[in-house]
Amino acid sequence: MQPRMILALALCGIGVAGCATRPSDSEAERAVAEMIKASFKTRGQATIDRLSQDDAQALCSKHAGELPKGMSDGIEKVQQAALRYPSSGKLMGDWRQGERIAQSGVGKQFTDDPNRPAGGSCYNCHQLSKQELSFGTIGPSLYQFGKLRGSSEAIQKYAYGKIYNAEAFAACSNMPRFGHNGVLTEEQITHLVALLLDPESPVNK
Amino acid sequence: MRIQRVLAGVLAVTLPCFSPAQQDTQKEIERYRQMLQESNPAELFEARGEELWKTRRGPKNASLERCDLGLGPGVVKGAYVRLPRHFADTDRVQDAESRLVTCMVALQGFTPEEARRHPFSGTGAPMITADPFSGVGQRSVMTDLVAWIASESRGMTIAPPMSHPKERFAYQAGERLFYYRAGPYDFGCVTCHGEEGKRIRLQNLPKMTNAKDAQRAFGTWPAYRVSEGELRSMQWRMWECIRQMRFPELEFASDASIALITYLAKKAEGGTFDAPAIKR
Amino acid sequence: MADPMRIRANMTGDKVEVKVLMAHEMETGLRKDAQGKIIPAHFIRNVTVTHSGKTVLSAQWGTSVSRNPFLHFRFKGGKPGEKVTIAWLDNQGEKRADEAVIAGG
Amino acid sequence: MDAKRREVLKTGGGVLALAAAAGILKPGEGLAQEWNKAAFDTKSVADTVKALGGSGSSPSGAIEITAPDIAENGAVVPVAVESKLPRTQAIAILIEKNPNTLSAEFEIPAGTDPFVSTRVKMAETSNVYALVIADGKYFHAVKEIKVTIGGCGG
Repeated sequence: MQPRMILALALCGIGVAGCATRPSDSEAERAVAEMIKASFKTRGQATIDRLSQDDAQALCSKHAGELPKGMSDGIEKVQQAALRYPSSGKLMGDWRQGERIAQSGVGKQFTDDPNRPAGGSCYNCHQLSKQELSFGTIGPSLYQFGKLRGSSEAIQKYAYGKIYNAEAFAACSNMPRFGHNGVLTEEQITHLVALLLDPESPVNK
Repeated sequence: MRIQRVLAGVLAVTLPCFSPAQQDTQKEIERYRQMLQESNPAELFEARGEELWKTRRGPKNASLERCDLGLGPGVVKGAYVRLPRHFADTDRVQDAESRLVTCMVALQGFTPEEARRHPFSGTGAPMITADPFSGVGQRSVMTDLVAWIASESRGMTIAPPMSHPKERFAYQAGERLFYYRAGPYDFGCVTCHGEEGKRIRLQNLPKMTNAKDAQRAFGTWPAYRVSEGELRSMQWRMWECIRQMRFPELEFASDASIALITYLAKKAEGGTFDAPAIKR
Repeated sequence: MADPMRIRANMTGDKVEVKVLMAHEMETGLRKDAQGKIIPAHFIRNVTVTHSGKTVLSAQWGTSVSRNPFLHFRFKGGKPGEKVTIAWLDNQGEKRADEAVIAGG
Repeated sequence: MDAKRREVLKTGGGVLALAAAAGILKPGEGLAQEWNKAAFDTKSVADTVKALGGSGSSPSGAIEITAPDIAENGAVVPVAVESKLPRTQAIAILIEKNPNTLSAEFEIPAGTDPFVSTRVKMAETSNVYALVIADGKYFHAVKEIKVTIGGCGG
């Protein structure tokens, strides 16, 4: 049997629709689910229920790297519908605070203080300012993001939405759904929008 | 309509990724890594591990010299690169660490809890502290032993057996875990290890489905991590990645940890083992 | 007791090339443990290397020498088969001395 | 020589190689117990030079620092110093922006190459100074080493 098939089979158990088209191998499926249950334990804020997947996570796991088009449209539609913008209507905060949030990679680990705000881990995956040499490349470079695009309301809305829920724009994106999953607050996201769009931000220098 | 056009524009703009200055950064980091190779404190851990292997310990006052790591009782040379594997006595697929737990219990008379008590030296995770230098010294018998056992496979070819059905199942379960996305960050192993040539900050990420990357990754753990001043094992590497994925804690020597290691070992098959290494 | 050092002493030309690794925490005294308590400073202060009764290198160190310190230097006047002795003393009075035989080039 | 010896004694064992050379201390006799607390407590390059018995130091092209321009981690930064100055007696490594400036001081007797290589901790991007005492005079070379942030959970 192909390993990939077992993988797909094993993934069916977690509330995913559309598994009926594949032959079932409930024994392997149960064994893997059992293995997971026995191998992880709650520690601090990282409780065991974090391993339960929502629909998007389950579909992205099952179809890793080869998500059918119809399915990706479906995920984006559902995630779009879940987008929430600040009730104040204010989308741009303070880029200085945004830079601090972008630099910080803490938050939600069992070693993190749950009472302290999480960071955005932005530099882990993106180039932002020119001064920071230590940046990751999992995501695209965002250097001069605002300089190239301006800071119109539409761009502000796009930037906010993308940080709030990346999967509303790209199903199975590698980027965490920072707002949707409650990692960053509305206000923190507005600071990141400012980091990207404010002409004074180091991103646009 | 307008929004859509703007979005299309946003998505179409691609930026030159690396200016010459950034290529210099990569080159200098590479130079730093090469300078580290001159001397590896992993040796200090290996020396302790070799001593511990021969030391009589536990309620049975016995050494580990009769421990079977898969190639027969007491055979250490080449054992690490043929792990994880199925062991008939436990009817379980085991990696080096979980097998050491078995031997500490069977030969030395420790309880499984005692054998697993200090799996990683230091505190495991980086400490929450105002000081920029992380890691705190607390020795781990397990870590020292694994450092030595791994060093006895240096230069050999990574060749995990895949003939027993339980070995194949461990591989399949490991693959499933590799693609499993969950938690508040939507992360899975594949998030960082699914594409070629990517980095987190300045750290290069191996694409685990790519044989060359997997060989280099599997072949350089355990490693002395200069950022922590500690020797870190493959079990620790799994535990730490899972922590940073914002998952609950992966239990030391658990079946899921061994499944992941089995998956990686198989992906790295044919590569040359060159650990304990030295890394950031 | 402190762990043994790992010493390599090799002839390169007419010089003895010495590379040594010491097992030591080199704790700065600035860090806190998981309970928020300061971890007391613990670091090697003095290193002395001798050959044939003569000091060939002596050093004073602070807390910012890296954990598990590495030291590399060269001296003249040694021959294969002779001994090099390295001794360290830390701020808590712990000490360790090890010797190595000089290997041929 | 006598004036120099007095100065050495006055500064509290900063340049022990001189003291040893002058026959004040025999190798192994008390030498290893000396530790110049005043020098290791200093918080600036100028103060360190003073605590090591100098009134100042001059830049020198005869001192070579071998170290990476960028360190992937500040906990271990390889630094080697080689002096081509005649009668080099001591080499010290100073890190300007560390909580304490002086990292290490090596005393180089005759017959030992004026070269040391070690690994130091750097709290942040900083200038690293190699201070060399040669023929009783103080010289230095400087190199900036950038320390980068790494990993993903911090």
